[in-house]
Amino acid sequence: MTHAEASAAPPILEVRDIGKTYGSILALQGVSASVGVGEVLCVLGDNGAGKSTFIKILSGAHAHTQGKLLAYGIERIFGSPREALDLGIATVYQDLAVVPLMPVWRNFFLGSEVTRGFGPFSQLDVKGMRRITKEELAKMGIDLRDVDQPIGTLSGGERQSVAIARAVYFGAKVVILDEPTSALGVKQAGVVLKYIAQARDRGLGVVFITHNPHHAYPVGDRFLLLKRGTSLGDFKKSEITIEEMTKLMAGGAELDALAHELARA
Amino acid sequence: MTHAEASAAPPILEVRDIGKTYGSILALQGVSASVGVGEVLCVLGDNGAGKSTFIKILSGAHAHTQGKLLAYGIERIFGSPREALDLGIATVYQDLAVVPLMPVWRNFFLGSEVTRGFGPFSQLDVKGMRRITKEELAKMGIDLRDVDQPIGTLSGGERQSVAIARAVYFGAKVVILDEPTSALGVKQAGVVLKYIAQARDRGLGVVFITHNPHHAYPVGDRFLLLKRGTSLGDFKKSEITIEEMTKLMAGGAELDALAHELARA
Amino acid sequence: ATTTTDAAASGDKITIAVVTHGSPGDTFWDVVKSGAEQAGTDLGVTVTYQGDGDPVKQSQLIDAAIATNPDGLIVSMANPDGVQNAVDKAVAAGIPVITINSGLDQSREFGAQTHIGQSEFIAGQGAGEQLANAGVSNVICVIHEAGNTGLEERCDGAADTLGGTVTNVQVDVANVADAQNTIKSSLLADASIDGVLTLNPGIAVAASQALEEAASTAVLATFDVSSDVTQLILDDKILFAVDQQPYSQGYLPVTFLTLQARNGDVVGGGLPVYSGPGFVTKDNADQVAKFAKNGTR
Amino acid sequence: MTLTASAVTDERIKPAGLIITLLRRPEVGAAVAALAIFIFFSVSTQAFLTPAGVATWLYSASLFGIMAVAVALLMIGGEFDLSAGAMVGTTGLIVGIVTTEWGVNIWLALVIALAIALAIGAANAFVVMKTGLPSFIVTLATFFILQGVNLAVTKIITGTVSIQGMSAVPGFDAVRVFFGSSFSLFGMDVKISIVWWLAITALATWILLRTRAGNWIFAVGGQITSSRQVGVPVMKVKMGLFMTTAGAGWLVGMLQLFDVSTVQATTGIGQEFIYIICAVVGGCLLTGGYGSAIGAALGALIYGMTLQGIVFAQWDNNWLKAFLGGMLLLAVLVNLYVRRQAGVRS
Amino acid sequence: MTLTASAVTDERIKPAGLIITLLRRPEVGAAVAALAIFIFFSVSTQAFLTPAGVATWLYSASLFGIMAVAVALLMIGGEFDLSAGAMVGTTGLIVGIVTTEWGVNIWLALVIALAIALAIGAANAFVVMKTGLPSFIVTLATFFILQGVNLAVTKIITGTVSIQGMSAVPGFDAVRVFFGSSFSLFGMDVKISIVWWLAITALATWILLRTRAGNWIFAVGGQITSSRQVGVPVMKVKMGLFMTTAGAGWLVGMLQLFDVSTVQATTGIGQEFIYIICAVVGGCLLTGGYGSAIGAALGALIYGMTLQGIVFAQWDNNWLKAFLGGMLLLAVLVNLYVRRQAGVRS
Ligand SMILES: Nc1ncnc2c1ncn2[C@@H]1O[C@H](COP(=O)(O)OP(=O)(O)OP(=O)(O)O)[C@@H](O)[C@H]1O
Ligand SMILES: Nc1ncnc2c1ncn2[C@@H]1O[C@H](COP(=O)(O)OP(=O)(O)OP(=O)(O)O)[C@@H](O)[C@H]1O
Ligand SMILES: [Mg+2]
Ligand SMILES: [Mg+2]
Repeated sequence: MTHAEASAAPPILEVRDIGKTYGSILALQGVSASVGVGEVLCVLGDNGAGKSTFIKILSGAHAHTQGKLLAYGIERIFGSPREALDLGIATVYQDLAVVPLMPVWRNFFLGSEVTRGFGPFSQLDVKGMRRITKEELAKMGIDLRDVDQPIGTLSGGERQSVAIARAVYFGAKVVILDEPTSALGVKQAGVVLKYIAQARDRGLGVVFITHNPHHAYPVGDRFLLLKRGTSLGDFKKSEITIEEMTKLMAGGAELDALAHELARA
Repeated sequence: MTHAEASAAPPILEVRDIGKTYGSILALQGVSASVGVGEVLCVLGDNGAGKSTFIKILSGAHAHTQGKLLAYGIERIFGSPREALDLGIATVYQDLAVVPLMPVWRNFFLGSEVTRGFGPFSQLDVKGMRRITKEELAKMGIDLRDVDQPIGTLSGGERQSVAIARAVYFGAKVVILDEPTSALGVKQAGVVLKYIAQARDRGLGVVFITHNPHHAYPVGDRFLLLKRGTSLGDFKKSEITIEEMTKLMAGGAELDALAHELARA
Repeated sequence: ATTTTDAAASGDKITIAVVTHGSPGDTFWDVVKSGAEQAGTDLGVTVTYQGDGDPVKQSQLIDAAIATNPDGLIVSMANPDGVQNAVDKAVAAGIPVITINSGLDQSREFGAQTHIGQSEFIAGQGAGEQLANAGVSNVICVIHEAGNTGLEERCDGAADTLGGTVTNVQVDVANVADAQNTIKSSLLADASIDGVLTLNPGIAVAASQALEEAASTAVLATFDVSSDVTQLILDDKILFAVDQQPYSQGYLPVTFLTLQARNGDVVGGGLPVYSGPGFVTKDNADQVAKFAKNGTR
Repeated sequence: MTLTASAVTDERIKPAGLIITLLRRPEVGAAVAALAIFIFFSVSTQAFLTPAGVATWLYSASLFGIMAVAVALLMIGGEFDLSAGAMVGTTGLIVGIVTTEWGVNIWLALVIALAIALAIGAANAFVVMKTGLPSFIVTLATFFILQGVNLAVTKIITGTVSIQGMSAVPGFDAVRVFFGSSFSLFGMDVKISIVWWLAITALATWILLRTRAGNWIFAVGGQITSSRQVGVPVMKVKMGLFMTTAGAGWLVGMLQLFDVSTVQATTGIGQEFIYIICAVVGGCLLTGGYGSAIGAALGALIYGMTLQGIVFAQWDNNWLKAFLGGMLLLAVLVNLYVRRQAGVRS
Repeated sequence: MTLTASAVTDERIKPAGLIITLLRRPEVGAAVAALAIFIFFSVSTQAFLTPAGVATWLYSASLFGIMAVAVALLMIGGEFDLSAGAMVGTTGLIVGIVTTEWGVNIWLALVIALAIALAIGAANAFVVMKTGLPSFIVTLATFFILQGVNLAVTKIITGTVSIQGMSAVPGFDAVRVFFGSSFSLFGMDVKISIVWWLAITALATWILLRTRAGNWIFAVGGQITSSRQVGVPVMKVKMGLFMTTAGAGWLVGMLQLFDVSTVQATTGIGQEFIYIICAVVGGCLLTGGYGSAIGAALGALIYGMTLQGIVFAQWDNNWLKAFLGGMLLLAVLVNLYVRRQAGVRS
């Protein structure tokens, strides 16, 4: 489980013994992990295990309160998500980070607007941004009525798709995805998995959180297991099978019993 | 697909040709379905197909703009969720319907508080409500630190669990669940499925929305398939297999291709 | 710059516009308004009344009045610079202007026919003298609207003639009960205070209670009258009330301008008409009381 | 392992002492700020801590405090009432006019004024709920309307802009026992309004924390859609809150009227913001869903102490507002600091 | 099937005409309300539609409008500035005092006043962002402080509460060309401030709808956490907004000063709410994230027309506020009705 075996180049992102407290609440303690070039790190764990907290540290949304965070081998404390974004880290947050009253296309490009013209006269390339938004969503199997609809009026899954499409479109070095498929239909979820595989193949690092072992196992290279805010270990794919992983995630035998219970009494 | 075969007693909830528009947006059109005693109706469909809209009509959160809604055979237009609640219809909304700043236990009992004492002197049974909240969540496999934590500070899955536990605890006749398992871990999702089966066995009607055919198929009795706001049909379990259902939900062949794509290039 | 207009030709449809710097609800300006309106009723002319303490807004109100082309304009000039343009415009449009209350010094210069009333400063000086006569030397002057020019001038005038110290105290006329607290606090904070000068009858009533609660023997005087104030004067709770006779500041200019419109009379001969100050003391409080009750004093 | 035990021994919580737990209440920051201002003026002025001095600032605080508590409930419930200040004037004027001008029985006059106040409160609630317009703008309109009506109607009926001769009305002294009297305590001349203030704060606190209505108030202010979805009678709650504020306006109107025995047409105008300030200084969120009645009462205490303290300190009066502003900023900063220390991030 | 075509032919959208689409802009309700009020006063009064009349209400509206547009931007960005009104007085007083009392060059005085205004705006932003306190309360404190400072400093330096002799200052007439002049158009005496108002409204609209900064303003007002998460420089945006409001305060201060050539210590106090009212009547949400500059300008137009229209109509001035309140309520109701018809539910 040491990282010595990794190549000489440092991983894109690495955390050592990282932790975070919210007031008196210890949400995360002593977690170490890393994600390198062309690698998919899956973060697994029960509800409330600290996965989103972990991701918020990586993406600069929350500063960590213990341990170290290294980007390209250099220690950093992100003061804001902007700093992480500038390092090429794009994130899909569990709460999606959208502005409900704004049109879909404005949300898509928010913070990375495309402009035309120079200096004080530069103005938004509205047409171009509308078109790209529509196209990128269509690629995910979402056929929007109108990219000018406020994003708050989209369905849960449509909203999630916008957030994912945005991160994938702007992701430069690392893409971090917090339960990206939770509200998605079977088809859309499949597209997201495909995206993850593509990003990996293009040499991006991916951090992927999910509750679905069937989603995690096919694309993951390393598996970080969290429980009650602490790490149960960081496994390579070769070190674990999908069955073991599912057991670790769910507490084993219970699952088997379930199938029987569900049948009509 | 007619309901003539149902027993003489009218279904608990029934909709006929129901529809809903938001301004100029047609979210749902001409959908008919019903849920009877001890029956689980699964609503399936793509993102943006209109599932949440359908549920909001059943639960009184939005009034329908076309068609008829019948409760116990009597036509109704719900003016508010209170009216639906009074008929014993408890709902888990996709956006969970919680008040972020309020403690967990207050959210759990919101609108159905337990009081002691008489008339103007009746006051909340704080201790009792705290205890029940803790217990009900523990039953779902969620071990909360503190039921006094504002619910907004819980993790996504913990929040969802509170909403489900609440609906199950108060559900009298029908329980409506809009993607209840989306943010849940493997164990917690299993518990929810068990709850659904139990509710069904106790004679409650259940309306269950999910994107996961493996969740839907084991517990469902009828399957309503929506696409782009219209109904593709209302199937009995005997009329459809899980494979057919998955295909209908996802667009068929694509899924098979996916497994290959996900493997390393 | 006295011009006789041919407004008389318009017969009985005479309109006279009054634009003051008093805000609605101000006790003093309310009586001016009553006076102007009563004159209008008595003389059968239309009187419109507007007021705003901000010179920009007052100018706008004057502009609006000019736009309705009245037969006469009555303006109070607390801040003469501020309304100069607007008054100039009226004069240029041939509308006869009379200034009231404040702005005596600029009245002629701006082309007004006459000035009626008396500046707040002079009234304040009168109050200061009376207080000095009563042997008072350390006075708090209660300003019930922060930064109000007229009120500040009253206090300045009193300070000018008192020969002792005058300290301004700010209260809020919208909360008379709390004004009472503040006056009481002032008395408690400085036991040497031997005089209280209020600038509003309601505040005067509150002040009399504050004196009582603080067990202070300070002398109380006020500007403007009300029936409660006259009662308190009779009860020896208030020494005197300065009465600038605001009613006549409203009534007289309307009368003058009506005469001018109907008869071409230009009254005043370019000299100001003084409307006060009168003092209401125990001697004459009785007579004043019934007028105060009608809202005409 | 019992459930309660588990809550205490959970390894995922840093042990926090009773003090920290206490410090998490929304009103504690305000309490510390109040204490600081109390000490400051006690030390720096002579008269502040004398019985007469204490009675003065307590009285001042009580008049703001009663309204601040009601406004705080309303704000927790997610609404504003900018007509609250003018309502004080309206109720006072109604009682004044109907008794002095029309000779109506004074007790009846009280009831009439209360009924009208409640009706206006209900009208506010009705318009806000039916149209979905922000209460800020609806009650602002009400405020303007009341302000105009107060002035114009008073003028029409009495010929002046204030009520005269109130103390000569039959029954005035009897009513005064409830609204304008005072009693001796520790050498202080305690006004009855202080008792009202304490009673209302206690009642409001109980309602907020221990009754179903209180739960609903937090809920409608925190997330109105969610509240509606779980069956909270939103309309009733808001209606109740607006009527409570209007009722408090009536009470303060009576307390002022029977204290100074006069009321002017401009009474209460501009006071509405002071109530909101007190509530916010006391820890209420402007966005609703969070706050406390005790906090609002403490906010009023801070305001009252500062207002009178500045007078006791005999600072140049022209600076009054500047001092007030500075104190206000200090109070909210202290509040914030205390709450940060307690690990609350609002 | 091209993508645009699909958007038009989607079977899940009811066909909506161009008119309905237009009607969805936030400012349309305000435009209809403005038109209604315009027609009402044009018909019911003589002077309203005369050139002199039009010039009066346009001027009145322009002074409110410039601030209302700036305040609207700030509100869309999720903040309030209650010190905006007092800032008008502060800047005017600064220029007045340093020129008349200390003989400073008038152009330099303008720059000094602007610099101080921007510094105060930046300070507001800094405190709001660093402490996380609501801007409502921070700028309220600033408002109080400015109010006190305006009064006390003016009093100390000039001995009175207003600036006199401004028009005798060298260079006054040159500056007046920019801030206090007027020109003839269609027989109206159009004040220069109307030109400023139109220019600022156009500029603000362009910024909001067509620039990156505008996108960010909507975003920080709509959901600050999300904006931060996607990398919007929240601090910079809010800083810019507060400084813009302060700068607009300076502009209006100058427009007033060079129009009437005097300024009082109380100038601007109480106006801050009028700006907010104009913005809300023009369709801005109090909660931020939604609104328009044109709407705010229309809100100011409604307010200016009403204020002067009431004068033209010669209604009793005691009722002024009541009429204003009624008109305000009517305007927002019309606004609401129009937007409901257009299928927008805000
Ligand atoms: N308030 C609203 N205003 C306008 N359009 C809306 C509104 N709510 C939903 N819609 C639209 O109606 C359609 C159906 O939405 P709905 O939320 O019912 O979908 P869903 O089937 O629940 O999707 P998901 O699986 O993603 O949750 C969506 O395309 C959405 O854009
Ligand atoms: N802002 C906060 N304040 C206090 N506690 C918090 C806050 N955010 C999270 N927590 C707590 O920290 C713990 C970890 O939360 P986190 O959101 O990281 O869980 P998660 O693993 O993402 O869970 P899920 O799978 O349900 O999304 C939870 O128990 C939660 O209650
Ligand atoms: Mg999470
Ligand atoms: Mg949905």
